[in-house]
This record gives sequence, C-alpha cells and structure tokens, in this order.
Amino acid sequence: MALEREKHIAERALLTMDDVQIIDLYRRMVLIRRFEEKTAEMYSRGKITGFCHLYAGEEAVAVGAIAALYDKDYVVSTYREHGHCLAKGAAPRAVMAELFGKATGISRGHGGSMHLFDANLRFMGGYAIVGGGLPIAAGLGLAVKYREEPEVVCCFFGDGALPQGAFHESLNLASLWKLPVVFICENNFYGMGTMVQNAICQEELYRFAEPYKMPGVRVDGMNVLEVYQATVEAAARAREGDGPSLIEAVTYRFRGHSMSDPAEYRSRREERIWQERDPIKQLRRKLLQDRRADENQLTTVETEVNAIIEDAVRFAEESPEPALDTLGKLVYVEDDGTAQS
Amino acid sequence: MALEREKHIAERALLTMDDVQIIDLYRRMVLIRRFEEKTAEMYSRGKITGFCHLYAGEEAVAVGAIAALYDKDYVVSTYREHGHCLAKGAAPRAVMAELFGKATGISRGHGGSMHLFDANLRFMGGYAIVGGGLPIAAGLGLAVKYREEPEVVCCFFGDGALPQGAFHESLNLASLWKLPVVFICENNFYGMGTMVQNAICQEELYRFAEPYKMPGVRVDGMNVLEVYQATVEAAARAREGDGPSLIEAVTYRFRGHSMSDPAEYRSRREERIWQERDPIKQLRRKLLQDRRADENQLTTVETEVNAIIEDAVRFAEESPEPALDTLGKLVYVEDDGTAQS
Amino acid sequence: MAEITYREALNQALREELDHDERVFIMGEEVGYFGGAFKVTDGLLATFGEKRVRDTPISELTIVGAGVGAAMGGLKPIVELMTINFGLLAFDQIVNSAAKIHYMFGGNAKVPMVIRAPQGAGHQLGAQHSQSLEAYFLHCPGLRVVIPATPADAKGLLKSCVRQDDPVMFLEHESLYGVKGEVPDGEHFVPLGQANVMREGKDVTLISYSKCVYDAIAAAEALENEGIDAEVIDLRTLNPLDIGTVVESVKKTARAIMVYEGWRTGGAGAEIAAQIYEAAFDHLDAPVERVATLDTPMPYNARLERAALPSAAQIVQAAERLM
Amino acid sequence: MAEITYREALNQALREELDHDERVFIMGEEVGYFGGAFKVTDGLLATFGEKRVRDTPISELTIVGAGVGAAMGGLKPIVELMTINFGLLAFDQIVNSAAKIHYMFGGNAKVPMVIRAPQGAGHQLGAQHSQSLEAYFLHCPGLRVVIPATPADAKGLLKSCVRQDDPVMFLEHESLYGVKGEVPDGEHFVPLGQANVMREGKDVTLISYSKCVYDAIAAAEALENEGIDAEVIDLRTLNPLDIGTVVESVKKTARAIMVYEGWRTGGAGAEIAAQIYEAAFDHLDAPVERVATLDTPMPYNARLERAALPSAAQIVQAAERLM
Ligand SMILES: Cc1ncc(C[n+]2csc(CCOP(=O)(O)OP(=O)(O)O)c2C)c(N)n1
Ligand SMILES: Cc1ncc(C[n+]2csc(CCOP(=O)(O)OP(=O)(O)O)c2C)c(N)n1
Ligand SMILES: [Mg+2]
Ligand SMILES: [Mg+2]
Repeated sequence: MALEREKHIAERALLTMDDVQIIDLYRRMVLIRRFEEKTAEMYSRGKITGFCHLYAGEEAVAVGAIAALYDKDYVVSTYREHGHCLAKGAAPRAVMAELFGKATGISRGHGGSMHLFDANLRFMGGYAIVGGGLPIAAGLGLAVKYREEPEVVCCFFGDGALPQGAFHESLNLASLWKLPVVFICENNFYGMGTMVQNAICQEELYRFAEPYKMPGVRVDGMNVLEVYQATVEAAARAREGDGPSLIEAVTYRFRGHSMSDPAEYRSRREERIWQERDPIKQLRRKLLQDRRADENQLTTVETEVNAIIEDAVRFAEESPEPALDTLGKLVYVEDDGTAQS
Repeated sequence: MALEREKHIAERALLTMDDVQIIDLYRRMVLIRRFEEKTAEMYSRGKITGFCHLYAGEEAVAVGAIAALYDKDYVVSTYREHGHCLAKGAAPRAVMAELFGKATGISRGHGGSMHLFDANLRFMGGYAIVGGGLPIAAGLGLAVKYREEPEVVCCFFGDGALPQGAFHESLNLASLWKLPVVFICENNFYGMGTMVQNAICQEELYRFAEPYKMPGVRVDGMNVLEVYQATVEAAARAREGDGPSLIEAVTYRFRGHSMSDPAEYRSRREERIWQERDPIKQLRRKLLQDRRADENQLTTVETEVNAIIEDAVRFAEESPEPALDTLGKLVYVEDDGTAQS
Repeated sequence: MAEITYREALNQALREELDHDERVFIMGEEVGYFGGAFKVTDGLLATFGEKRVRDTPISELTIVGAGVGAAMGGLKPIVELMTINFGLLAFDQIVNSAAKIHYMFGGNAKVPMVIRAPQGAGHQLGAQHSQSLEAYFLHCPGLRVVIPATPADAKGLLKSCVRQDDPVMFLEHESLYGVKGEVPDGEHFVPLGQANVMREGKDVTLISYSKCVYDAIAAAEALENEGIDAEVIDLRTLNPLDIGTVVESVKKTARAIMVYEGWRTGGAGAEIAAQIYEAAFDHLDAPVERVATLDTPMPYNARLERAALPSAAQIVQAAERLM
Repeated sequence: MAEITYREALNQALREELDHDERVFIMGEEVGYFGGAFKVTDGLLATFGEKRVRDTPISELTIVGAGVGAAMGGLKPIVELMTINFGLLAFDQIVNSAAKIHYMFGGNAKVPMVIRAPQGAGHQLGAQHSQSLEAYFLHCPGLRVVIPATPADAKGLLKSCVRQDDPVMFLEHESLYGVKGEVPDGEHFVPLGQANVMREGKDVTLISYSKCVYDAIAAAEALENEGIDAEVIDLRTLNPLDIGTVVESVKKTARAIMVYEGWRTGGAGAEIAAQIYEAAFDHLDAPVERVATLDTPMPYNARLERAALPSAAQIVQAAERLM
C-alpha cells in the first residue's frame, strides 16, 4: 500500500536532484559496500576481531536517509553501524583503524566495530544493546528542542528492537514532547536467526506509529531515493516542530548476522531474490537508463572508492596501537581519567 | 463509540444473571468499599502503616471482571489490590491482618498492603513496581497453555503502566504466543499526580491493542455489568485459544493516590462528577428500579458486610505479630529459609 | 548559616544550579506539578517553568536514557528516579550507557548527568520499596557514587555533581529529608572524594555514610559512657572513595566497624573493609566488623523491619566485641 | 566418564532435565532454531519441540518476568539470557520479582527458575559485551548464584539447580564453552554450596571461580617451580557460599589471593575476603590479595583488553608479594 505512493515519491526525488547529488548517493553506497567487503577480508585474515556486523545490502537505507539530513543533524545507530557512520561523512581511515583497534581509530581503539563515534560529524554512536540507542536519540532530540535549534535526530535500529520496551517508551516520549526525531527501522526480516514474525505479532512494523500519533510509513529500503524522500518529509516535519515519525525501511542483509554467522536459517532462493534487488545495482541501472550518468563516470567512481578503501586499510595497518599506559585512563572526565583504584 | 455498544451489553448481562448473582456483585462491591473505609480509619489511627493505596471508587472493575472468571482462573494485580484480592474471595480477616502486619495475614505480615497473595485463591499477588505484574501474568498464561488447561489469567494495572516497556513487551509476547490473558487497564485518569494525557500521547488506551492484533475495548468502569460482560467475552476468547485481549475500564479513585496524598491536583468539581457516578450507588439504584432487589435485601447485605469488616478488624487486632525469630527465614525455599549469613 | 532540612538543602542546590546554568534541567516522575514524591523539587516548576522542570511518564529506562542523550547533546540533566527501587528498570542505561560512553567512544563523548534517587528502608514499605543499592553502582567503573548524610553535604555535594562532567548516582536516604542541620548560605560546594571525620576518637573507627552516620554517632555517644572513644567517619562519596582518611584513622584506632544499610553480603562495607585490610593490615587488632542489613528481602512488619536494619545498639555491641 | 566440552555438558544437563520432568522448559533468544548464540541448546528443539524449547522476541525484561510467572504457575523454566550484559534490562524482574516473591508473599509462593547467562570478556567484544556481573547477584538475598568452571560442574550444578526451588542465576563463562573435561555419565549432580579444592597446597590459597580457576591453576603450576605450594579452591557457587572450605584452607596456608573477573572494586572478591578476615583473622600472615579486572569499561583493543583482565602472571606476582 504505502509502497505504491513511495514509488511515485522516489521518481519525484530523482527529478529534483541534480546529477552531482545523485552520483554522490551512488558513490556513498559503493563506498560502504567496498568498505564492508574489505572488512570481511580483513576479518578473515585476523586483522579485525570481536563482533563485526556488516551492512552490505542495506546501503540504500543509511545513504538515502542521511542524504536527506543536514550536516548538523544527529545520527544514532546500532552495532551494525559502519554504513551509517560512513554515510554521515566519517573518513574510512578512521573507521578502518577503529576496526583494527588502533589509536588512530574513530574511538581511539576503545570501541571497535560496534562503538564508532564522532562528535564533530554528529555521529552520536553505535550502541550494542538492542534498543539502547532509542532513548538516547530521544534525549538528543530533547537537547535540540531545548535550545530551540533546527536540527533533527535520525535514529536507526533493526526490526529486532520492536519487541523491546525501550522502543515503545521512546516513541511515546518523543511524541508526547514532540521531539525532532526520525525513527528509522531497518526491517531486514531477521534479528539474528529469528524471523520477524516469530518476534513480533505485527509484521507491518510501521503500524506501531499509529497509537503514538505519529506518521508511519513503509518504504522500499533497497531504493535509495524512496528512503531519501521519506526522510526528507519526516525531517521537515520534525524541524517544523511537529514531532517524530517512524519509517520502516524494508531491506536485507546480504551476509549473516555477524562475521561468525553463516546464515544457515535462510534459503538460497530468498537470498537470490534479494541479491537481485541489490540497491547499488538498482541505482546503477537507473542512472544509466535515465542517462543521469554514463558508464565511464560510474566506473571512475568505483575506481576512486577502491583507492580510498585501499588507503584506509594501509592507514589502519600502519597506525600504532593505543599505548599500554593509557589503560585505566579515560574512565572519568573529571580526574583526567585515572581509574578508580 | 465502544461505550454505546457496551451499554447494550450491560443490559444483556443484567438479563442473564439471576438475582442471587446480581446481589452478590452488590455485596462484593460494598464489602470492598467498607473494607477500604475501615482501612483508612485504621491507617489514621496508626494501626496500619507503610504505603496504602485504596480502591474506593473503582470497585466495579475488580468485581465485574472477577465475577466473569472461574475460581481457578488467575488474577495478577498491583499495589492497589485490596479490591482485587477481596473480589477473588480472600477473607477480609486475612487481608486486614496483613495490613496490620500480623502473622495471620494473607502474606504472614511479610507483604503488607502492596503484597497480598493467596495461591489457593489463585490470587497471584500484588506487585509494587508499575508494570511489574504484566510479564508475570504472561508467564502464568504460558503455564496454563503449556499444561493445556482451561484457565485464564486476568491482569490488572493502571493507566500509568502504559508508558512502561513491560506493558508493550507483555502484550507482544501474549499475542505472539496466543496466551490466555485478559489485560485490564484501570484508567482512573491519574498516575499519582500526573494526568494520563501528560504521561502518554494516546489517551484512548484501548487503542494500543490494535497493533498487537488483539481486541481492545473501552468500558465504563463505574458500571459493574459492563466490566463483567467485557471480561466474559475476553475470557471466553482466551479460553478458546484465541489469545489475549485488552480492556480499558474508565474509572476514578475516590481518594488520593495513597493515604498520604490529599489529591490537591484534582478539582472538587471533577471529584463531584465522579462521586455521582459511584458504581455502588449506580447498581443499587438500578437493582431497585428494575426490582431485582428490594431495599430490605440491600440493607441486609450492608449490615452483614459491616459485621464482617468489624470482625476482620477485631481479628487483625487480636492476632499475634510474626515471631522475631522468623527473621532471616523464608528467604529461600531450599534450605528451609535460613538467610545467607 | 541557616538551619534547614536535608530536603530544603537539596531544593536550594537545585534552584541555584538551575539559576546558574541554562543547560541544567530536571526531569522525572512527579518532579513538576506534584513537587516531587518527597517534595525535593517543590516550587521549582513555578520558578523555572515546564522546560526546565519536566514531568515524565513512568518509563524509567527511557528517562535515564534520554538523560544520557541530552547530556551528550550538551545539556546537564538532573534526572530524578522516584526511588532507587524503580531505578532497577533503568539499570541498562545506567551501566551500559551512562557509565561507558565516555570510555568506549575513546573519550570523545561525555555524559554530565546527575541521577538523583531516594533509597532506604524504615517506613514499612515492604520488599520492593526498601532497598539501598549503592553497592551496585560502586561496582561500575565510570559512575560516580555520592551519598550524603547531612543537609550541608546534600547541598554542597549536589552542586559539585552538577558542575562536573561524569555521570553520578546521587543517593539520598528517604529517612533524612526531614533532618535539620546548618547549611552555609549561598554558594557552597563540597568536593567529591573527601570523607568527613564527624567525631574524633582513638579507640575504634566507625565508618559509614548516608543515614547510618547518625546511628554511628548515636553509638559513639553511647560508647563514650562505657569509656570507649569512637571516631566517626562519613564517607560522603563512594566513588571517588577517600580511603586515605579511613586508613589514617584505622591506623590510629586499630579497630574498625563498617556501618551501612545495604545488605551485608556484597555490600559497600565489604569493599571498604577489603581496602582497609590492604592498606592497614598490620595496624588492625581485630577484623573489621560489619553492621548492615540482614540478608533478607525487607519484611513489612515493623518489628521485623527494625530488627533487619542496622542500629546504634548493634554498633555498640560490635564495638564491645572489638575491645 | 566421557571427555566432553563445557558446552556439551550443559547441553546434556538440559537434555536430561527436559527428559526427566515435563514441567521443565527452556526459553530465550535464539535458543531454538539457532541452537543458542553459543550453541548450548543445540539440538534440543529437534528432540523436544517448540513447546519445550521456545524462541522469544528480544524482550529481556519480559522473558525473565514471564519465567517468574511460569514458575509461580507450576512450571520449571530455564531462561537463557543471551549474555549477562543484556540481563541488565531484566534486572527489575530478577531483583524485584524473582528474588523477593517467596519471602514477600510470606513463603506462600515460589519461583523455581534457572536463569542461564554467559558472561565474561576476552574476545574483544568491547565495553557493552564483556562484563562479569556476579557481584550484583551476590548482593541480592533470595537469589542463588552458581558459576561453574569445569564441564563436570557445569553439568552437575545445572541439574541440581533445576531440581531445587529457588531462583538461580547460573553464570557461564563465554571462554569456557570449548573447554574439555571428564564428566560422569548419566545422572550427575553437584550440590550447591560445596567449594572444590582443585589442588592442595600449603603456602598460599588461591580462591576463584569460573574461568579464573584455570588462571589460578596455571599460576599454581608456575609457583611450584618457585617452590611455592599453592592450594586452589573453586567456589563453584557464590550463594550458597562454602566459606568453611575457604577458611579451613586459609588457616592452613595463612595467605590468600582472591582471583575473579569482575571489576576489582565492589566485586565478589571483596566479600569473600571480608568473610575470610572475619573467620580467620588471626591466622593470616598478610592481607588477602585481589587479582581482578581493572576498574574500567573494557577496551576493544586486544592488548589493552588482555592487560585489563586478571591473569596467571598477576596471580604469581601477588603470591610472590605475599611470601
Ligand atoms: C538487549 C540485547 N539483547 C540481545 C542482543 C544480542 N543481539 C545482537 S543483535 C541481535 C539481533 C537484532 O536484530 P535487529 O534489531 O533486527 O538488527 P539487525 O541485526 O537485523 O540489523 C541480538 C538478539 C543484544 N545485543 N542486545
Ligand atoms: C516502576 C515504578 N515507577 C514509579 C513508581 C511509583 N508509583 C507508584 S504508583 C505510581 C502511579 C501509577 O499510576 P497508575 O498505573 O495509573 O495506577 P493507579 O495508582 O492510578 O491505580 C507511581 C508513579 C513505581 N511504583 N514503580
Ligand atoms: Mg533485523
Ligand atoms: Mg491511574
């Protein structure tokens, strides 16, 4: 239902964007994809360790939504946040170095894959507790509103977060106080190995918006323009003081839940169907077909991105580890970070 | 809207009940009211201490709902549970003795006003954490369903519980697993001093049922027959294996939140309007009007109830306190209750 | 200097800090129109308005989480948990978010938030409403734990907490709100991490915090009649912990009693005792005694409740055992 | 006797108890089709079906609360928290409901529920996924706290937990699942409250539980080369706590080291040290040493993480300090 309307909207978005903008969307999606491919490679070579959740397949959600924001808008994310962080403008060097646990990492090697953060970019962090980011996003929205600033907060989370109380408490608070938050649920049909219909009694996730008196829409999360347009509308609404919205972006993760999950619970057929809907391939086809870009241009983008990723890996490799004597520091702000005992 | 339909239903309920049943509803409501009045008196005389939340004004909800249950059905409640406990059949002696902190109390003087419990009556406890009873009710529903038994679980909670995550998580789980739970929200418009519209962005609380795919109705909680009929339907549904329902019973507490709250946040006018809708007076009027009972019968009921309450107080007064050497016992089942150290 | 209650002292601190810094705001259940469940925020709404004094729904997890977000966004939230018992619902945001964000984001984020929470037993509120949970927060690096006993400290510490940049659990005792004491007028700060020697003595050191400090003082007075000269230390903050003052005292008295209202087992008293041994083992004449709450959920019955809680009489007995 | 892993031992225990008692069932995130995040419940769904092995939504608070209700309703739930870190969301139901119901309802209700939760660090999972939180549960009367180190104990203790009637926090270490050991075939129960002397020695007592037991053993072996004869005790359960076995050992060795992976400050080691002093003060030659996790959120970087965690080398150093 909502999808029909959104198709139309996507066309409109395409028309209103100039070629530079639209190729930039393509560039960002390719950047994330290559970054994740390289991350997988580095992970299997033991350069990256810990939990590592790749974003490949979902690029259109992060890129579409964040393209609809201003630089000063805030983003809050989950443990699957490489894509959001890069889309918000983080240097691949800083992110890759973080995954390598290096001192030059975006969180100084303290955070790792699940805890990227950059205050300047207003990328307000990846949180590894399912649903944990939502109350924080509401609080950021409160800070913005409190200061009567024009920013909005864009909060990403998975379908798995909907059965968490934090989701509902946060939607209520945001609606009650008309906070400028755009809640974006990335419905990729699975929370680890659990299908969404085994986790929540309502599969049309956007419908949870209704009792909270906020707009709720479902968009094709494999179509960057649909996500873009829905976020433009939700952000505009938030900026005008009309409060939060809920966007359900239907998408698919191309890999397992984390690097250690072979995703045996999914059928090959299902995976193939979604591979065919690859958001990058889709946009590429569309750009060529509508003559918004030519093959040459796109290949150049891809080559440039490859170089950036290679450079990021080199940077990460060559960066130093945090010094051992930093241990026990940075636990507190006040005393310049000496641990308690 | 729903209210129109419910009016009709209430008439039907009245027709299907015999005189004995209907006078029994009256008796139970009067019993609760007198019990609470006496409790207030004992509280101001220092015989009862701690937090004490009276149920006066809301009797139609407990009595109507519980009358629709079988004895073996379960009830889960909150800290405002004297009414539910008495309606489920608890002896006023045992409840009053508990409020007095006596060894003969329904929870041996360990629980007090907020923690009444009786396994035989299947009154599964008063819980003092707002929203705390809902997951427990879901679990009891699971136990029933697991054993393929016919019982239902009736779970009472206030409007204040709706912004709690536990409410949403429990509705989802109950719906997902089709658990035989009847969720009854006592919407008395206030959670302590906070009006419902300042706590939740959706004032039509029954509407939260919809995304959880369960029936949600709003009934006049000052009309015992409406509550009765709605619960009959919800319980039947649960018993048939069709899962949970949400009933919002609109009601009013005649006193402050607790014995220490003068309820200064409410207007006299508002209070008067609701006093006029007193569920006991309403039923009395109706019974006389429809000639289902005569003045004499009802006065007899009232006199009998008064005697029961007097007896309960006497019993509580005369009962012994728990022995001091019970302290540190009953902490664990296993070792016959010796405290850890 | 004026003699005011612990409640009034807190109220003054809040008022002054709201006045001093536009970024400071209060949120919690019933903090506004109701004036706070314990009336600590009484009158603040009238002065500062709904923007600065915010009534919230009953959503502890999200109230604290929103406090974290607001703090990251540049505000200085003072979040009130109506009591610490309900704070258990917010434990994830306290432990997994507030305490960790500064560190796990490499020092690039901070969470300058004060979480105020009344706690403690003594009013027959039963098992779910009578807990003293400071030990949980002590065992969580990244959190400050502040737990004043006197009106002056309540004010001075709360103001210091608001002025610093780490997340703080500020734990008040429900039985202390009516207690009166001298409080310096105007700006009054008590630094975190400085214990207070409330009474000097040479025979035994009574180490305590929050309400139990008064029990310790009462015990010290009773002991005086028996010719035992007790020193009484109010720790005031558990993190940072001023173990130096404690150790110095114990080196003098050679005997120590920890007095606290948390459950005995695993309570803050165990940690402090362990640190005393580590620093002053050779000076101790006997093991550190612990006077604390019996390891049981709190009974409703008044007599049982009283018996489960630490008391001056138990401290006196412990001191006698030590001598 | 078969040599199997800790994971397999747990799986056997679950299988046997599901077989033994119709009332026993398992619920948690990914316990069914996925076989458990750590594969502990692998294969159980196939044998016992969806009724007995239940996948749940991500709703920790309500999963635990529903376990409480199911237990009150006559079942014997085994609830799996995917890791203890997420269990913080369920803290209210653990502390305010599970632990208190038996007592606050006057002994008329019981909650025979086992909450299984993997915990611990060592795999670079960062600050929010690396905690060891046993100290929180130790400081909560009404809860049993069981924390096995070996495959045999994992099986024997889990089976005992399922057979008893109090709520239990059953804490497994994520690094132990692959550890192999001899496990008696068939019915094998280890009673709660009995520490295990893993290695006898006369010079120093190393007291530990869970993964750190292995560090203690490694340290004992290293110390042997230095001529120091260490006794190693695995507590196995923290509540009930077998302090008797510990005290007996310390009376013999006169020196003790607590080794645990929780944060040092306010950890279980502080409590046990306090109890040792209380019972064996005159036998101690030196204060009890504590080797534990540094008081910091866990860093992601491998080298920092290793350095923050307790190790055999640190135990050796502590022993040397004591001699
Ligand atoms: C509170 C909590 N419970 C459980 C987990 C373990 N866990 C990590 S990711 C995940 C699934 C989340 O699925 P979803 O929200 O759909 O996000 P996706 O991984 O699909 O992006 C689970 C259960 C967790 N991190 N936090
Ligand atoms: C989790 C939690 N937060 C706060 C409280 C304090 N408190 C007790 S009752 C109450 C109001 C509840 O209102 P409602 O649910 O509408 O029930 P009512 O009292 O109107 O029957 C509050 C805030 C509590 N007991 N538990
Ligand atoms: Mg998902
Ligand atoms: Mg209410």
